[in-house]
Amino acid sequence: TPQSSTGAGSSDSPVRGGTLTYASGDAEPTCLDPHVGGNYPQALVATQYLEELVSKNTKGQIIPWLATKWTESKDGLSWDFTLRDGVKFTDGTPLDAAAVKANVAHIQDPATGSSTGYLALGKVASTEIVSPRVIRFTLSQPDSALLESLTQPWLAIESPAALKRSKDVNCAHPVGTGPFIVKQWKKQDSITLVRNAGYTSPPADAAHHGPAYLSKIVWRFIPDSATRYAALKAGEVDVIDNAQPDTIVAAHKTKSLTELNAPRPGASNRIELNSGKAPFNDEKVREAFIRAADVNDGIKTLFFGTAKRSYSALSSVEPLGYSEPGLFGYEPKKANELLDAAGYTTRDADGYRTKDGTRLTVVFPVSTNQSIPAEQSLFEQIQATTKKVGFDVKLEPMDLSSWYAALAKNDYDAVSAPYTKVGPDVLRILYDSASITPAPSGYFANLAQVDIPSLDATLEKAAQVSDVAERSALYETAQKTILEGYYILPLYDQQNHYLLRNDVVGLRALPSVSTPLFYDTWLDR
Amino acid sequence: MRRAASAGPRVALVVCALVVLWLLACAVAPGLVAPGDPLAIHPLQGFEPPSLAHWFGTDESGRDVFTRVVHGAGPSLLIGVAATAIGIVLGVALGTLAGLGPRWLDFGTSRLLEVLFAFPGLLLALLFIVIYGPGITTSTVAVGLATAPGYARIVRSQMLAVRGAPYIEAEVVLGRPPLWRFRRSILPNVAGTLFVLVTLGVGQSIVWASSLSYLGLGAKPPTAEWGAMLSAGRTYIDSAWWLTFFPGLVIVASAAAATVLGRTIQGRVRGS
Amino acid sequence: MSETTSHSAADRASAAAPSPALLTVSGLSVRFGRTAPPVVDDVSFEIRPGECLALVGESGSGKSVTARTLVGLTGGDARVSAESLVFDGAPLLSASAAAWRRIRGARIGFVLQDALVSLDPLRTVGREIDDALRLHTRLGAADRHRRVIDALTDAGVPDPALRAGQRAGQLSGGLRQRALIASAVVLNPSLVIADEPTTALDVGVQQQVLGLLEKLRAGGTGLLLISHDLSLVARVADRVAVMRDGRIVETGATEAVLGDPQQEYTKTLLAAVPWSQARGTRLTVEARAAAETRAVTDRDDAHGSAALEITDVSKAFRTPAGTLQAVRDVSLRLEPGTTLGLVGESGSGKSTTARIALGLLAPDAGQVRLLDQEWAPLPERERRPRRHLLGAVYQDALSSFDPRWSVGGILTDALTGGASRSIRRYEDEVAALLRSVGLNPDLMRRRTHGLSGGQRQRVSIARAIAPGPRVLICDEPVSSLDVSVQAQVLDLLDELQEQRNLSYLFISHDLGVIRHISDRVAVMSEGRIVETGATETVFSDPRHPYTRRLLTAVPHRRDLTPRQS
Amino acid sequence: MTLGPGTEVEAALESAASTRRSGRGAVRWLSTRLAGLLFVLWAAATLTFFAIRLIPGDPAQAILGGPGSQASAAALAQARAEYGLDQPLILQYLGQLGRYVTGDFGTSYSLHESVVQAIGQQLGGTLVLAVASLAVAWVLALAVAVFSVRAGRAAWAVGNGLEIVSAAVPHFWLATVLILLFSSTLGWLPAINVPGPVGLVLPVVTLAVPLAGFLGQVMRESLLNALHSPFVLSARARGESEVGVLVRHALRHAALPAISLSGWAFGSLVSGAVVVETIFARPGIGRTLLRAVQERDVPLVSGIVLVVALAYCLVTVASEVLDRVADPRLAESPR
Ligand SMILES: Nc1ncnc2c1ncn2[C@@H]1O[C@H](COP(=O)(O)OP(=O)(O)OP(=O)(O)O)[C@@H](O)[C@H]1O
Ligand SMILES: Nc1ncnc2c1ncn2[C@@H]1O[C@H](COP(=O)(O)OP(=O)(O)OP(=O)(O)O)[C@@H](O)[C@H]1O
Ligand SMILES: [Mg+2]
Ligand SMILES: [Mg+2]
Repeated sequence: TPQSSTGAGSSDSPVRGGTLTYASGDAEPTCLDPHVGGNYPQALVATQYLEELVSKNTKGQIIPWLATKWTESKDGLSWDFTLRDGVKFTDGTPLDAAAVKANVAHIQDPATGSSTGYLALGKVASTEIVSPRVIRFTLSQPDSALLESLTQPWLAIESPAALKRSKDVNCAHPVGTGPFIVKQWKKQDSITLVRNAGYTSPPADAAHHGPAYLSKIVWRFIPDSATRYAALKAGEVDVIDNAQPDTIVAAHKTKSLTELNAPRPGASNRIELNSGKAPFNDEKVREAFIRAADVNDGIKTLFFGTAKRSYSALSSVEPLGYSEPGLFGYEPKKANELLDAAGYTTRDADGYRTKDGTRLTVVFPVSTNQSIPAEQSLFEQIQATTKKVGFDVKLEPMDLSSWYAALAKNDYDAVSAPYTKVGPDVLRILYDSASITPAPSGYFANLAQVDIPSLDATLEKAAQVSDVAERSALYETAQKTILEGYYILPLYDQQNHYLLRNDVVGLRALPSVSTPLFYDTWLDR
Repeated sequence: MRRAASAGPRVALVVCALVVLWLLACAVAPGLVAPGDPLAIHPLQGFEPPSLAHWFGTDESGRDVFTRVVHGAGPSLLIGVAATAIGIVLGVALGTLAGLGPRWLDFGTSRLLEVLFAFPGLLLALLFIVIYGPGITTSTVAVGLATAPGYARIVRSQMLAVRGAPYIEAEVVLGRPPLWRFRRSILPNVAGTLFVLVTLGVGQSIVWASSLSYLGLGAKPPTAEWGAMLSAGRTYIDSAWWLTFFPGLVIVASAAAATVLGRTIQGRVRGS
Repeated sequence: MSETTSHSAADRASAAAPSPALLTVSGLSVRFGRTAPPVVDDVSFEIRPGECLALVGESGSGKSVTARTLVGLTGGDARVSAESLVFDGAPLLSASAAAWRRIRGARIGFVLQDALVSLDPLRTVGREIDDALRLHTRLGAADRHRRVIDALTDAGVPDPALRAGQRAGQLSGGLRQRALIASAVVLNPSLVIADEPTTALDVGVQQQVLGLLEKLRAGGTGLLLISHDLSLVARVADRVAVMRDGRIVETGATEAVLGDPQQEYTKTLLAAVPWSQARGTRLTVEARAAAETRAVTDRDDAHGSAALEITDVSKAFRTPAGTLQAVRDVSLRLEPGTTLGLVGESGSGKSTTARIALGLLAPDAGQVRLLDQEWAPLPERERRPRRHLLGAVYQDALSSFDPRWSVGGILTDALTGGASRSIRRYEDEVAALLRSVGLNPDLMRRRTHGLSGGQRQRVSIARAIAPGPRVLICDEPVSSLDVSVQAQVLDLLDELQEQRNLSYLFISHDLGVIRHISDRVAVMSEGRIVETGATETVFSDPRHPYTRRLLTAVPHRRDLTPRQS
Repeated sequence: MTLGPGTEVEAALESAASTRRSGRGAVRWLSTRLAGLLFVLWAAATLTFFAIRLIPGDPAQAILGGPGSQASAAALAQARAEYGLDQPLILQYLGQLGRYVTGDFGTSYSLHESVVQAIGQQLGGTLVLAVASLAVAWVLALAVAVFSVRAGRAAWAVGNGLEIVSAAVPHFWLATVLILLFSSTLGWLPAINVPGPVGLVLPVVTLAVPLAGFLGQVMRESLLNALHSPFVLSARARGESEVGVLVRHALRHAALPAISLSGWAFGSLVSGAVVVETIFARPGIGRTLLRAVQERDVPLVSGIVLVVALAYCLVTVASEVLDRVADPRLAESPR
């Protein structure tokens, strides 16, 4: 997969200046500070003006960014990060250990309302200023995922002075060390980012030094995919995200457009089967559902070859991902046998199986904000194919709030929920039995409601060991448990396709969470 | 009142009547018009352009668009009819209260209607759907609710007009009691207008409901409902125009045909 | 007004004789649509400068179409053909649109039939009149304004500067009619076509408008006057053309045609004018042949119980402009088997009185007794059992019928007291009822909107008499009808009164009709009864000044007799 | 989104007619209108307040960053206390009314800024869109009406058909077709909001065409009536040309009912704006409203409802004033 665009026929020397227009199909963030909440739309835009302590290269290695050096203590409970010298936030505040400490405190402060960042720092007990340039993280338990977590935009380092402002002000104008500065946020329209002229801190794998080439980025929100693509074709915008499969194929045939495919890390896109209640508390029924769902042909047609079938709980960009295609073959005969065995032996007038008079119903809430149309169509196809063996799948499209509410009320049997996090530790968030208990707000991550003590232990252990071989063995065991228990039906990687005009040169997606970074980008006009 | 060439040439009327008949046939016996299964998927035959085998092409799941359009007539028209019915029933209830009740009731009801009018219809529908969750039933009720104030206004004014009409006064002179007048004269005369409103309203309700579907608030999959088909097909507008074109065409055609018929009937009613 | 009457017939004759024709029409035919029969059929006439030709005939005979054709505005899909159509020496048949526009307004002035709606309600009268000047002259704004004021002054509009700035809606009917005429004659056209310039006007206003036309003619303008009001024609026209079904059936000098009509149709028209006929005579020729002249008993001194008695009734309406006392202390007594005529100008409270008598309006004070029993104010519930004793006939018959009901349904309903509307069971009764009002029983299955005005009013009368009432209240029952149809309906009412011993409270603003049908008359003005008495007494010796004014304003009976030279 | 040519249009005409009927003096008229306006605002606030309580979902959660956040029980309780959500409903209601009176519309949960500020940013875009659409719809409707009335039977049928079809077109479908045609294929016009008037073209056309269909049907009928009325005949008899008849007489009459409909048209444009702003990625209160409802942003929804109701009332009053200017009969006749 090409992770960066080269630009056809580009001249060698980058052009300085120019305005690039980016059109995002993701929801407009409610806060530009990714500490608050912490979702992918925030990460997308924050990548342009905030930076992390470390980053990841395309080989999967952790590389320096704001921290030039880091050391882990023997027991794995203490980490020292040495900060880059001479870096200033765009409000003039210097980057030092105190600033990092303030950021960790900010993320861990309940008043901030951090969700993703808060979870990632779950094992950080305290921070300590060793010297102005060295900060020490003290952990409650060893955390093999710490470095990977720290590559994520949700743990970006912001100006401590700026964090002291009110939440609303900080949400509108977060201050970081990045190559661009948030200049103006016109709600429901666009965010204007301007070049940070004093920029000095590119990640280790950047292509150049000094300030960014672009003088301005207009970050627009265009929710309608057809409009977004039309605007790109017409040259009104230069880059779009969330490109629909058919337009990606069309773009391949269009000279002026290029694709940047950057699958998101963390979990794959999968359907989780709620094992916490009937009918999916019975493993036979789960397997029957999975065996009855014919998805390969659908993916081929619906995604026009832009998505590859996944047989893993993890994204294909995760080196520790484990695939088991044999478990997910389309075998309706076997599904029928399994259902017979599970006691769903009769069929009602509509052809659905019943047991003790109750229909084999699968309630499937679909978030229209999170599932792209092709995916919703795939669900419809699953609905159609599983119907043949007698499942009554009730697809219920709804807005995000209602969707969360339905999950919180345990009002679902199947659901598809994306989760992006760098590293296999995402499995612990998604399948640890502790994640079944909802937070007071109703939120919980273990939607399959997997409750296996041995799995909990394996994941916990994997998160602590730093030995590479042992770690990968543990994660393989864990994934096997999940896949063989038929808790999930993996579909494909979390799609993350960008389309750009040919004159946009040097755009790459950061290997951490696949957000595009416009630092090296210039316009060949 | 002079209406020159009235509703245009008769040809248009005949065409509209044919469209309506065809739609009714689709709604009542879709299996006869298009024998296929509207839900049968053929994943590998998706996105096929219109051909002899698939008149309107196939959709993303390889379902035959023509079959779906035909089978979609039932739910779509039902939404239109049911929403209009809800709107009309509410409208008649409110309008009758206001038009025939005592003055204070008229005053109160009229003010209420004024307030409802100040709410954009879509907002009423949105609130209702958010409260009760999306789906065919809720979006139908929502459209009905949103249209009710309009109907109520018309019913009220019709009631007032008929109540004050000279022929009602003539019935008083002949010694007919109030209930008799309401049953024999007022209601039947208002009903004529209502009938016209229904024809006009059905078409517009379909358009309304389809807009709700576009916002993701309409029918649930895999129901073959026009608005839902349209909004699903819109995504592929760049590569598969037929997914958008044909459902859009039937929506416009049915709404327009209903309007023409309604106007014709209205012309008859007024002309007499 | 003195000016108006000063013209003698001799003046007119001398003006008319030598000059060549201003307008010559010969063989004019108009039809609408390809196949329809002609609406105007082979019509020929001519008009000389200063001459007035009157075109008379019943409604729908083609008078207005003829007039519109003369200014090239027949309209729609009309097909016009003529042997010749010459105005002021120039043929009009082949005139281009631009040529027509140069003639219209400048050389032919056209005063439309519906004066009340012939001025743009959104523009000031001054601008409407100004249009003609703007289109046909090169005068500056100030000059044109002066001409507008002059025109209004000439038309007898008081306070012209003020009126010029007002819109039609702010003017009374008479002022509007005069403003309309002013807009048609502001450029001193040599021919003026006036289509029913006085219908819908109060008698007083009528007089003023006629004066204006007279004045024009005195200035040498040719005048085509269209009217179905024969007494008006008799006073104004030099020559008369009688039209029927699009053809001119009789034409000649006014004296000759009206004084000694040659054609049956003209005779019928003349006979139908109620003024000229005594109480008790039938107005239609056929009816007159059938019935003997009814003996007019002296009903003045009838005694005993009254059919309807209204005592000291008052009624006020609250309007945004304040309280309006519509009826003040009105007392009326209707003797059984007689007709009480209630007359008065528009807005004087006649209809309000009738509605109180019908129990549709509660009086503020006073009471009504029906056949010597209490009637109003009473709760409607108590009145309902005796409702069949009192019937009503309205001016606008059509709107008094439920539009969905057939004639038979309406009458069955009335016959059965609302119990049934199915014609089948009561077919014979309904047929008899229809025959009794002179209608063909075949009409039973027809809808009311398909009937002619006269037929509608007969159905309305049939409905009123169906429950067997003793008293009928007739509010302007003939006002919207043609003279000849009006005559038939009046005859019918007379006949029914005779057969069924009905008592009528008969409301009209037409003194001729009132005089013809009433035994006694009550004159109403500004909500009061100002005079009451036996018909002939009131008409020959009016006591109250208002009654006198009312009577002097109307054209006189003698107008219909041939003029002496 | 718009509703039936025979239903809402007629209802709107009817309501205009009822205000016409009560033709009174200017001062009294204005004061009744203002009292009515206050009533409508109060009722709209009340209705919204209670309707929003029916929406499932915890407002405290919406305050704390929406349902995806992992707010603690303490934080939820604190948010409830802070926003007064723990008080009895009636007190909350009265408190809110009180704050409205002082011009305090609260803070949006989802936008983290004051509702007044949020609406202030969005209102302009929607107003420009609505006003431009109304104007274009007017011109289109008038053009089609004049064309179809003047140019004979066939033109009549064409005009009639155009109007009926355009009134039956869903906004989002029209928008899609326009984007496909003029933006994707021809590349003439931008599909998204760009600075300057070109960015307005497609959204305005999308909103204006269906509206023009409705207005056109009404205008054509009144134009026809005006052209067949006696005063036009008498204008012709005065030598007025056909153009003169149109310009000086008929058009004004044709415009009257359409003016009366402006209030209704505005309401339907706001509904349409929800869809159009989403498709064309324009900032505006339509799109904000959709989002606010979906995110259970109570203060923002209430604020928008009030502003829209106020705007609707003002447009209605303005259209009545305009009506009185165009038709001076209304101002004076003590009928
Ligand atoms: N534009 C038209 N199209 C078709 N028929 C018409 C048209 N104008 C008039 N007519 C018909 O022509 C006939 C003559 O009408 P016209 O108006 O000339 O009668 P009139 O003698 O003026 O009657 P009135 O005394 O009632 O004014 C009527 O039958 C009428 O229906
Ligand atoms: N319901 C009402 N409300 C207010 N004013 C009314 C009402 N009915 C009648 N009037 C007024 O009362 C007065 C008398 O009206 P009425 O209808 O009795 O007159 P009329 O003599 O029958 O006149 P016309 O000859 O025009 O029929 C008029 O000024 C009228 O405007
Ligand atoms: Mg006439
Ligand atoms: Mg009257």
